[in-house]
Amino acid sequence: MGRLFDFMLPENKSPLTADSTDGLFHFINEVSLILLLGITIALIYFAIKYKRKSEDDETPVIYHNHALEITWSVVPLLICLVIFGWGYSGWLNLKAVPNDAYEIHVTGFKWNWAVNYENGAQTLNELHVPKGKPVKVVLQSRDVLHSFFIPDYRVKHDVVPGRYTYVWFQAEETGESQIFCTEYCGTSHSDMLAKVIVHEPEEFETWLELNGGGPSGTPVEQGEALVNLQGCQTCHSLDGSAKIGPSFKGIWGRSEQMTDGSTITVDENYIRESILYPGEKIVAGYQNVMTPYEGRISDDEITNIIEYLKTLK
Amino acid sequence: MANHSASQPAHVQHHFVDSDQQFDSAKLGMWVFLVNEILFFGGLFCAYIIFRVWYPDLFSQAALELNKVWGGINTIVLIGSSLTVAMAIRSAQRNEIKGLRINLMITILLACVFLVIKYFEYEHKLHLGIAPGSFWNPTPEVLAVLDHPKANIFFSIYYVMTGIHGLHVIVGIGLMIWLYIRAGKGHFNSEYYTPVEITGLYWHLVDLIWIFLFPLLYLIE
Amino acid sequence: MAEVETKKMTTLQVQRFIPSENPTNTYLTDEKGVWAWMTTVDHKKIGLMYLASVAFFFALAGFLALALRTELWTPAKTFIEADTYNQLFTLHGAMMVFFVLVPSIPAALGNFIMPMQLGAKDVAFPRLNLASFYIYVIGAIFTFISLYMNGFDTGWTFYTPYSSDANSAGVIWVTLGVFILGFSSILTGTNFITTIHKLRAPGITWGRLPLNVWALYATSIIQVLATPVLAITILLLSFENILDIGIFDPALGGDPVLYQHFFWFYSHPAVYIMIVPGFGIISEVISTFSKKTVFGYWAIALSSLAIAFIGFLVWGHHMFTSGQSAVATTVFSFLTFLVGIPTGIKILNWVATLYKGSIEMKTPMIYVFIFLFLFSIGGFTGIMLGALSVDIHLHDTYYVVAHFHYVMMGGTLIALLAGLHYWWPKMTGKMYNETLGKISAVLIFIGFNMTFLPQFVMGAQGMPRRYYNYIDQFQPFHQTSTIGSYILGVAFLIILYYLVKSLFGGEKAPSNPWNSRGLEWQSTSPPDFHNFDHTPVVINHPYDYHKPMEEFQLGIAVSHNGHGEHQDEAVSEETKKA
Amino acid sequence: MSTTAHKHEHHVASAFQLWLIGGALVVLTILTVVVSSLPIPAPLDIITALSIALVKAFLVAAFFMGLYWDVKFNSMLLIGALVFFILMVTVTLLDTMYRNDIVPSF
Repeated sequence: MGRLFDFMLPENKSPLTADSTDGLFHFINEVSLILLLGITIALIYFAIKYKRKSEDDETPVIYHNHALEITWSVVPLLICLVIFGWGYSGWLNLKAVPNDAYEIHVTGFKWNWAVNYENGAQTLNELHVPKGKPVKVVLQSRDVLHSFFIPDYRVKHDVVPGRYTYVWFQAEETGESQIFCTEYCGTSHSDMLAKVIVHEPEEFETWLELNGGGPSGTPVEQGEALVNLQGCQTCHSLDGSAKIGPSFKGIWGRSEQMTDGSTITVDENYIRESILYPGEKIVAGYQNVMTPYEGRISDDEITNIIEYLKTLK
Repeated sequence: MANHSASQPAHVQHHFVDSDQQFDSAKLGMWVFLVNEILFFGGLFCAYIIFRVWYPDLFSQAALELNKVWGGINTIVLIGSSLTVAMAIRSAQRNEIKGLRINLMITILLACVFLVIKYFEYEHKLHLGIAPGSFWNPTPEVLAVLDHPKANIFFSIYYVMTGIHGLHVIVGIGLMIWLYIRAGKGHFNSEYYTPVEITGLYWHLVDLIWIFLFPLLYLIE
Repeated sequence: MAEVETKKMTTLQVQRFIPSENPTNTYLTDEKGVWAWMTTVDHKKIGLMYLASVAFFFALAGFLALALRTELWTPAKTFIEADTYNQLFTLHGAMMVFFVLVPSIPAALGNFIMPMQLGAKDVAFPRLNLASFYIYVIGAIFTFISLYMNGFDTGWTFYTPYSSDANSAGVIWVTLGVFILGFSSILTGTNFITTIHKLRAPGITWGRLPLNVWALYATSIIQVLATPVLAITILLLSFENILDIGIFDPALGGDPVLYQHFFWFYSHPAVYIMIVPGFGIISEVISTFSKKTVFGYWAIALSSLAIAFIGFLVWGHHMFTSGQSAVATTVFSFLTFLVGIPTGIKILNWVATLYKGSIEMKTPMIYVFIFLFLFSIGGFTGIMLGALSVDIHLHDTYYVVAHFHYVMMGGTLIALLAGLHYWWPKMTGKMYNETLGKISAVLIFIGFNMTFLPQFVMGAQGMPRRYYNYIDQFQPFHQTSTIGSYILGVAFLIILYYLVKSLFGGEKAPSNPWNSRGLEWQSTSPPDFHNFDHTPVVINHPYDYHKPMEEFQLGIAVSHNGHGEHQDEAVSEETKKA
Repeated sequence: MSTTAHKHEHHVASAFQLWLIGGALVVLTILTVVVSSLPIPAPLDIITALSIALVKAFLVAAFFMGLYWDVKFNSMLLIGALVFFILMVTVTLLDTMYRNDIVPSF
């Protein structure tokens, strides 16, 4: 359309959710610009025109002017009411999910987004969606507040532990869009990024088929897939460098100094305990920040992870 | 330079015109402070109301754990202390310093009685494992009556509300002792008893808060 | 000093008092030595002690801001770690809000000027005033202890459950610090309300109250009503940390959104605690330097109260994306627009005041112009953020960061600078370098816009706030912003330089350098220990620039303790004379 | 308002009056405990308990705290505080009462 403030907004990739927002954004900006120019011009004009000539300048006594005052109270009020109504209707639209929306679950946790699809497919930090179809993203959090934000679609919602929240959108072109976490959640808040990947509908179906049904392969492969899905590398590096937590490289059989002074050799039971109840034993030099996995992971999955960790020499 | 006029009594500070202005200012200031106190407790009452609206069953069940007889006795103790404070102010106004001191002493004693009863209530509950938040670890007998997933939250609210109220009682006792000592030194008379008056206001507010805490926590079942 | 005989009178006779241009006995010479300053109950000295503390914390938090901006020069790590960055922005926010903005105008300038504008000798409770200063200091000490205890990285909002999680010794200390600090604010508010009610000089009716006093009155009301809720919220948060009471922690059955309600019930009105006193300063300065009656006295006075009241009912606009109910969201959005109206009215009234004035562009007036421009932008972008659908997109992005900097820095701090330059001669008895004053004002204007205008754009583009790393496309905006912040830093250093220099070698200030009609200017510069050596009597409106100066230099000689009893007679008699 | 024209006498409450108020408060306390044991249906029991508490609060504020004889502004402060408290509660309730959490469908 080419409006004055187009440069401020990212590309609109979900017109059904973004159009109303964009229209209002432009409207407020344009009205504000006119008013701001008016005020600024008046200020500068008065400053020049009524510059002090001498210390004895006489100034008129103007206490008020009802017509003027009523005008500048009522007109902004009316503009504000228009803005309120416009914003309200756009917001209702953001809340009203179309009935045929395709549902995807997203779980935020420090500092990743885990995505679950209806057929059991799972991804980490990648939200695959079909083009031209409304998508409802159901949000939940495993630890603290996060906020799920896709600028290209103008949607955002806080992700609240202990509750479900949602956003919806309908992407109209294939490609990628950025997902941000916008509620401060700790050390790597700014790395809690993800991508929406929009596929052609048929392509999406194929993708879903390929990834459905959970992980397969050898225990090591399954363990690796699980470590990737859970975003363990966000805090535990695979190359030996220290991040938020100790590195996985060479972890098996390693002797670790604990914060309470004791020394522990990493074995099956220590790994199991550290996954289920990470606060129990903390390696010296690190903080207790990991979310407990108790109730979120099965014994078989832990076994697979242990097998995988053994391979990280 | 402004100078003190000899006609003003010693207790009038230099920036006031006269005793009346000083008294009115002190009283107004105290009332403004009480507005603070009301909104301070208001936050707690707000939390109470919200959780109550969410979990009405919880509140009626949990109230059974609170002993309304002891709560009622404590209410009467506190009302009695409010009465003696009012009497203390009256004594000061009538220049009866002895009466002032006696009434203050009774107030202090009643406030102590309140705290002792409160202590035994807490003691009893903690013994049963009725503790706030994550310390919630009730005995089976308690669980038989009160089996609600949010019971710990009710007792968090209970302990915080009564605890902060208790803290106000302790502060009040301190103030009363201070007044008692000053009265003994002959600082107060019918012309000047501002500290007695405004401490009285504070004490009545502590009473007022309890007047609402008692039915809300103990009686609604 | 004026030579006056003290008489015993039943009806008061009013005399003219012309302040001495060479006062020998001022509040600065009255008590000397560090101990005398530390134990003083003089509202002027306490005001200056607040001013020094506020300046200290502003320098500290401003320095942190520069560190943050430097870190953001590159998308990844520039020179500090993520955890450090998170602690620094938290500290920057917490210090600027709790240690700078909240006490800046009321406790520093307000303490100094307000009793003088009322013709009072002091605030109603001088010892309480000193106590609130020390409570402020103790709160600050707690915050520094918290830094020693591993610090805190929760953001200044302390949102649960992040803030109530493990390893939070620093959070406990800082929340207790904020809790203590709250009492300083509460006591100042209590003191001011009582002072304004009870200590007005004869003739100062509510209709003749200077607009600065009206603004401080509205501010004090907000302080008294809102701060206790912050106190209880932050206390509950401390309990949450120490005792795990779980009211706000979903893991224990509580509700994190409830914390946000409690927090913003204070913290939104707190925005008005910060900005409304700034409005007062703008009204004073604009009428003095345009030598003209303020347009719409009552509109400005009452809109402060209206803002104070409606400001209590809009806190939920910080929570549009938090998961609060649709009903609440709708109501909050609607009320948010209502609070915009009185604010807009104020701006237009100030602009109208300039019309046909006699405008002198001295440094304070330049700051007023800067204020009007920047605060307007802050206001318009506030409307943008109040609009529901747009806020969903902009919430928690740099757009919000830019918005509140335009309001808090472009509004409150610029107003503070206007007031500081305006009253500097009165407070210190010295004139600052006008040229340097103008240069730094222009530098601030340039630096400020350069810092924060790009943030509007990148915020709308999607850049979230509180980000240590960012995606590459935002780098040009961040770099422009960083350069702007350096310009701001330089400008503040210049201000510091010439203000300090004026203390030691500055030209001596006349008692009323701006020819203001304000009561505070009818004293010597710097003022007497008791502000006036007489009891001022007021028969005119504080902005009656069409009346001769003689009518503003009236007073009665000291009778009993300073104030006349029969204000009505005094006024009517003088009116007859005039 | 800034200064009072006459030196006014502070009100001195009569001892009888104070005892009467104290007695009434004790009676109301006993009453509210007794009433709470009666089988009154759900909303009514809260209303009764709170009404009694309000009457007690009124007695304390008006007579013990002397608002009945005091300048009206002090009463205004008390009422103002309550108004803001009620606003705080009702507006917060607008959120907490009308949240409806969606339930995931798979």
